Amino acid sequence: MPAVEMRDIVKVYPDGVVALKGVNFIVEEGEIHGLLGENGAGKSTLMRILYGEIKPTKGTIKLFGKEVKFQGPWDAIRHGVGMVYQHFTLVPSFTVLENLHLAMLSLNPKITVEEVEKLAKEKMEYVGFKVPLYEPVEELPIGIQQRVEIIKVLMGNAKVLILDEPTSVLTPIEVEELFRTLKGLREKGITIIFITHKLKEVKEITDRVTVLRRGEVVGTVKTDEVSENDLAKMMVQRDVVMSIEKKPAKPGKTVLKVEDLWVKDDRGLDAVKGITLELKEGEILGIAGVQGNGQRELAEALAGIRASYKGSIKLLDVDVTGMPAIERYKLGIAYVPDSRKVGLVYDMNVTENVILTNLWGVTSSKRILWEKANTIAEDVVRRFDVVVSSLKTPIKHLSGGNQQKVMVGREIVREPKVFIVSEPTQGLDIGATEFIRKTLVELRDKGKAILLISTDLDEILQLSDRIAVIYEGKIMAVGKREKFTLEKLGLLMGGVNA
Amino acid sequence: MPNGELVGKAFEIVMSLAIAFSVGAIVLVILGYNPIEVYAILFKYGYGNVKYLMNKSTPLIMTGLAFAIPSIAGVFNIGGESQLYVGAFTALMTAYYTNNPLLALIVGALAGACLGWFIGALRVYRGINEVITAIMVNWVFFYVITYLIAGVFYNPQRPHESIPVPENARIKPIGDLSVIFSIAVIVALAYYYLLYYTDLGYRLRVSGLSPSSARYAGFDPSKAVLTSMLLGGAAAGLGGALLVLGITYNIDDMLSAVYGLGFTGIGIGLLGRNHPIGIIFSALFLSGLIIGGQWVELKTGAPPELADTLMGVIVIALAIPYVYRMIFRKLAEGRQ
Amino acid sequence: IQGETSPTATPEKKVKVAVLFDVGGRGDLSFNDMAYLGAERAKKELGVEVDYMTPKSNEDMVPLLRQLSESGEYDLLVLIGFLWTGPLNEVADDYPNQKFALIDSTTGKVRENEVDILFREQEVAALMGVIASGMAYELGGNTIGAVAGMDIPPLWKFHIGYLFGAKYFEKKTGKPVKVLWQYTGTFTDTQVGYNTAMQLLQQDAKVLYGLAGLTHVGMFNAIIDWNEQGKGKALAMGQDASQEWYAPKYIPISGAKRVDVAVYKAIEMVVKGEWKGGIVTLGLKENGVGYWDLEGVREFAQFAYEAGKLKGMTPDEVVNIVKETREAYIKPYVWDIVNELAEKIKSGEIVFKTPKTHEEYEKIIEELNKGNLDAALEKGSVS
Amino acid sequence: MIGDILNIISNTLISMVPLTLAGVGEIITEKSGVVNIGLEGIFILSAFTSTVVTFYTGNPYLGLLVGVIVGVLSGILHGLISVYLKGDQIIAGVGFNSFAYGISLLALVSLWHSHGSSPSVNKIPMIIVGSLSFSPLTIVAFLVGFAAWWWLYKTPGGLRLRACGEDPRAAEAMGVNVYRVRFYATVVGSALTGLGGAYLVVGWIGQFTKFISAGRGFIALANVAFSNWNPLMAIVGGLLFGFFEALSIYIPIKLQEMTGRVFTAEASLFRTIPYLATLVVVAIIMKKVKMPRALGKPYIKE
Ligand SMILES: Nc1ncnc2c1ncn2[C@@H]1O[C@H](COP(=O)(O)OP(=O)(O)OP(=O)(O)O)[C@@H](O)[C@H]1O
Ligand SMILES: Nc1ncnc2c1ncn2[C@@H]1O[C@H](COP(=O)(O)OP(=O)(O)OP(=O)(O)O)[C@@H](O)[C@H]1O
Ligand SMILES: [Mg+2]
Ligand SMILES: [Mg+2]
Repeated sequence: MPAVEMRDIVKVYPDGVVALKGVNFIVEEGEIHGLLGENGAGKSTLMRILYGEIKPTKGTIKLFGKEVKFQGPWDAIRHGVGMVYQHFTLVPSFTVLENLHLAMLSLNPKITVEEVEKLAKEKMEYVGFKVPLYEPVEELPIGIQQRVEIIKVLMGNAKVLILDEPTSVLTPIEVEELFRTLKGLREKGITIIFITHKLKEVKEITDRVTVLRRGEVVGTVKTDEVSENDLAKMMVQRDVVMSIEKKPAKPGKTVLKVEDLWVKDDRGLDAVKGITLELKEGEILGIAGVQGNGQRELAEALAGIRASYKGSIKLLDVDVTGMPAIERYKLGIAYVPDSRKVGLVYDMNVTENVILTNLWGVTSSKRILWEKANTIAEDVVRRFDVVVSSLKTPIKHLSGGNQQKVMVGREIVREPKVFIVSEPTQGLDIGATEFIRKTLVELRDKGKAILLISTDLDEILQLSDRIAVIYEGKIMAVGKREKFTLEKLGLLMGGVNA
Repeated sequence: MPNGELVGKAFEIVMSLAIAFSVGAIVLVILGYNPIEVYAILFKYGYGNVKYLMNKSTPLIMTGLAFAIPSIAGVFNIGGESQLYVGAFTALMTAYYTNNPLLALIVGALAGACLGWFIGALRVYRGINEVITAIMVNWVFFYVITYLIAGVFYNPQRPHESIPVPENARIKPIGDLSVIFSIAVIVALAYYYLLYYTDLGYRLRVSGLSPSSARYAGFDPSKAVLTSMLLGGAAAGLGGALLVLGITYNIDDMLSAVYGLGFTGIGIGLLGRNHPIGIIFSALFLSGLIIGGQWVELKTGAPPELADTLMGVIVIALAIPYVYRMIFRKLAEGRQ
Repeated sequence: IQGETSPTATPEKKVKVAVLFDVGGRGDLSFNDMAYLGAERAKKELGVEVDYMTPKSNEDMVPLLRQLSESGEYDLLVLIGFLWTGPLNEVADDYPNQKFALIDSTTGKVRENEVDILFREQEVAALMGVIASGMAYELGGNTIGAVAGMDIPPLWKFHIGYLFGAKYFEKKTGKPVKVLWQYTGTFTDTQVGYNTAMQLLQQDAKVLYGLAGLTHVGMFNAIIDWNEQGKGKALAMGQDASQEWYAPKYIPISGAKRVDVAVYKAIEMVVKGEWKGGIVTLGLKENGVGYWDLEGVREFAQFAYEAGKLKGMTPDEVVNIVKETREAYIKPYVWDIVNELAEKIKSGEIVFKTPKTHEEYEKIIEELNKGNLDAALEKGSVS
Repeated sequence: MIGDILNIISNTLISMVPLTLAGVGEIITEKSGVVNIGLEGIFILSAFTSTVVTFYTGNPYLGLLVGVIVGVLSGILHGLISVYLKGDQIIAGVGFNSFAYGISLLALVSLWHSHGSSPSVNKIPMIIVGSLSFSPLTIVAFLVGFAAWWWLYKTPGGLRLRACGEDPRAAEAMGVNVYRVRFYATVVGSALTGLGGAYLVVGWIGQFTKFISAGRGFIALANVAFSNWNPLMAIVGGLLFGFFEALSIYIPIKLQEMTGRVFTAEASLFRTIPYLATLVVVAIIMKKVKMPRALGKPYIKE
């Protein structure tokens, strides 16, 4: 008897978008089942239906042979379905413990904080990582927030566990740990549905895979019986080149010079502690590190969104320390933040989001030239293959990956001289990932300087000409790409000076 | 697509109104009144005297904007009330002492803007929630202006009134055209343009929707708070100025000429969906109801509060466009 | 009773009147409610048709007046309250065929089509001042107070009269009286009236005069609490309508201001074809102001009774209680002073000043406080 | 002098009740993410209905109960509109204020042929300690403030409720029925406001008048912001405003009593004291604002 049996699922969103067109999705008990598909294929939608968050327009769901109709997630949780979202669903201002408590209440309304605390500690022991229980979630790095999510779901004793792109923000070591945990759970008979864009991971961990395409199932296959290339083909119906052709870099003059920079985080603690960096024309400098080691603060200080209290930043021979962000953008800096919540205005439409960081580019004497803005937006949508029905669609109605494309794409089309980009391929499908990476290399070849901040070491190793490793607000090491291996990076990121 | 959207919007509005008036009719029947008679009077008199209607809606358009503009930038301005008071008062003083209506309008708008800015500034620089400030400031100015009119700037001929706007500083209609209404409409259009066609408006909107995105884009959300309160306050202040220069020509010492216009503005702003063009229509709509309500009392003998009740019901029924949209969608689906 | 048989079989069209209230509308226990009473009486006794209207705001007054005048539908427009002064002044000349009656204010202009009816509130307030002073002494104190609404011209006149009355009492009896006059800044906030009264009572005021519409309803309730919580003994006085029935044990007397009579008179002039434009002032002599006698008290208690407001009491019981309290607290010597003063006023021996400006008003109050009673008088002298 | 002080304190304790009850109620509502600016309307409607019931039964406690019930009904209406029908919460509140005023007055007219005030009704006796007097409801207001604080911050139910106001999507994903919680929070908040409205009559004035709430609903709204959404501070807010209001009345009377100087037009200036003082106090004590993040936004799932 299958654990999950979703039949003929159709989903039409209120704005008329048909996200699922009669999907059949069957997961056997005790397997890890991969769910693959391009951005906007309908993966999240399908899982949100299974989790009871939204209702299907048509179709039936059976759980362990019994038909269910969930009234809401609480209903699903009681039936043993747990979910870790692509965008985390934790209450930001609550502490971790409060969040865990909140989640546990839907299972056991009588549970006390002490019990939750005990249980949480047990589970942390069990999965082998720790999260700080007494800090507000919003003050934690995304990677840690994700761990909270996983602990949370595990504490709920879910029989079916859904993970929507869980690895996109984890380091390889963390991913390994996660996989160990998942395998352990499988042993205990827990059924796991795993969404990812990384074929390597699919191969590594799943037993079977279902591939979705434009709201329809392309097929369900045993993982052992297919190669990564087969999967890629099923997804995008063409061959995908997995490695990028990259000519050696021809670095030019220094365009960004950071000296002894000190920056505080939101809590007022030092997050960047005396960083010195140089970035040259025509090179990609990768910054590797575990989330929360000062990358965000560094990037924001460079972009001018966050004040540095010591040190200097020089851009193209101009001292920009203390210069407002918008002035820096005008000088040719561009910045892609690691959070879509920051980079995008969810309630604005595509065009309005595209001009967010390029306002002066579409205004003439304070007037917004909407024609021009639309042209640029169209350009972004076309070049980056954004799946969207109209430029007037609110960005919140786009799938995660398509939002990401808009956020990165709008900066790329500006052809910035200095491009600070954080997690550029977060949540993108392989085709889009490949395209964005290729574009970054092209920019480099045009002589632009790129500062690539990523927790994805493959990405760092694949794209960077030079690499700097950041740990607790300091640069642990910096050097040519060739000097680093995956293992060495992993150690350095953990603070071990090998 | 845009065509369908437009049809949808229009349908939504028509539907909202139809349902609102139906609910109102039910309430009227329950209360023992003949809805057809009441509505006939309401519409005939409420919307029949165009000049009156235009004048009546003039200050309401302005206080509607006073709520809407800050609201778009994420500020809840219930201080339109006092911003209108100071606008009316300072415009009156200016007109009295200079005989210059244009200057009076400017001064009134500036005074309102200053007060709006003050509320915004307390929030930005002192972290004081604008709701407290606005409510407190409303009452403070109510009493201060009461004092100034009753005790200082009263009209010696008619001591319950303030000194009047001099004859040559009054803004009179040109033929059948209400000049003050035209000014209000022009201001609303200007605000519309500002919000949707200029970079300032864009910044305000981004700041209101997502302050962190605004910061990322290099806009200062605090500035948006201040600017929007400045713009909103200016609108309310100008509304007060237009009221005294174009309609009442003085303020009575109980402030009955100005009292309540700011609060009504909140409803107007929201019914107009915080959109300047929408606000023009919602102000006309509500003004008609208010005017007509007075005649319902005269013609049917119903207590004047019947109009308040009816208006309340209609406004509540207009609060739920989502439902009508859903019904519209269901109907559209059904037809397919 | 005489009006029961209205002019029957009159072939000509019924006289039609519109009564336009003040912005606050009915329910003020004061001139709006009194105007309604007068108009309703006219309806019954003179057989006229009356419609009512409450303007929403000051800005509605001019357009409404114009529209009503233009329609020619009404033989008379009765405007209640001083807020109509300016608007009427603005439109009256444009509609010479429309008759207007302005109650409780004047445009200061004599017009063919306009009657302004005013009251000499000082006269009633002076009597109330004497009575309050007398009652305060019966209650073992020498302080009287007033819970007043906003600082507006009609209240200036009450203030002058009340203070005059207290000082007059002082002069006649040699007993000092202290007056605490408090503007609450509102005619509507009942709780402020309650709190204000409590504070005045705490300052030893024994009798409070309510001059603030719904605000002084709160004052009545404070008086009740003050007595019933054993904090002391104190009494209240109402104004305009007879308000004794609210709490007959604690409200022995109310001042009258017969807006109803004024409205009735204006309508009567039209019905009887005796219309004459001009300014009319009603005082004690014309029965336009005064204090409510027991008949009046009974009449209003009857209204309350019919509306179901007099729970467990009959109008007669109300009258009896009021009668008893009056006898207990208003001693004959006080009535003597009241009657003597009333006589002087009625005979025209003394005439009160009506201040034209705020300064003049303050000046009069200042002089009165110094004991200079003549400062309040236009004509005559009491020294 | 000591009598004066006790009198001011009595005034304060009596005036604080509706501000605190409605303030705490609104805090509960807002903590769940719903704004109800119809407090003024609830005040009027519950004040009126409790007057009617108390008048006919003679039992002010029953009047109080009816006030609460009317609060609950108003809350159900507002909850339906703002939670389930995803309406605009502010418009609904503005409309409700107008409706509640109108309907109460219409009923007043048809019941007692009066446009302004009802007859007097029995009141809940005040508690008198020496020359200090306050209402039993004063104690209730304190208790409600404490209880609400304890419930919001120390119980699972409170945790759920706050989650709905902070991040409804996350709350929903963690198994909270956001609609239901918001709905109940609105109902409970309105019920407390209803209690405050009934108090205006059966606990304080003993009579319904046309403008019985006289803007107190808005002051209660300000109290919510003043308290920084903390029920304990809402008690303080109520006391503070009540105190300054009493003081603003006391000062001119006392000055007049001592010096004989009458305040005429300047009386208005004294009336600004409570408002100015509140602002000043807020400016001094204000810390970081802890407004619920999802406040006022309808939660639409898809
Ligand atoms: N709330 C919504 N309203 C309207 N359309 C939506 C909404 N959410 C998603 N969609 C649309 O539904 C389709 C499927 O989206 P979904 O989020 O399920 O994709 P996905 O497979 O998870 O993509 P990704 O890999 O980018 O996360 C997309 O076209 C998207 O634009
Ligand atoms: N966590 C929840 N939040 C909201 N509603 C729920 C929740 N769990 C269940 N429900 C719904 O409420 C109905 C009543 O169940 P129950 O009384 O257990 O609710 P509850 O949420 O546990 O109550 P409480 O909030 O008082 O703890 C259930 O049938 C279910 O549909
Ligand atoms: Mg997705
Ligand atoms: Mg339960």
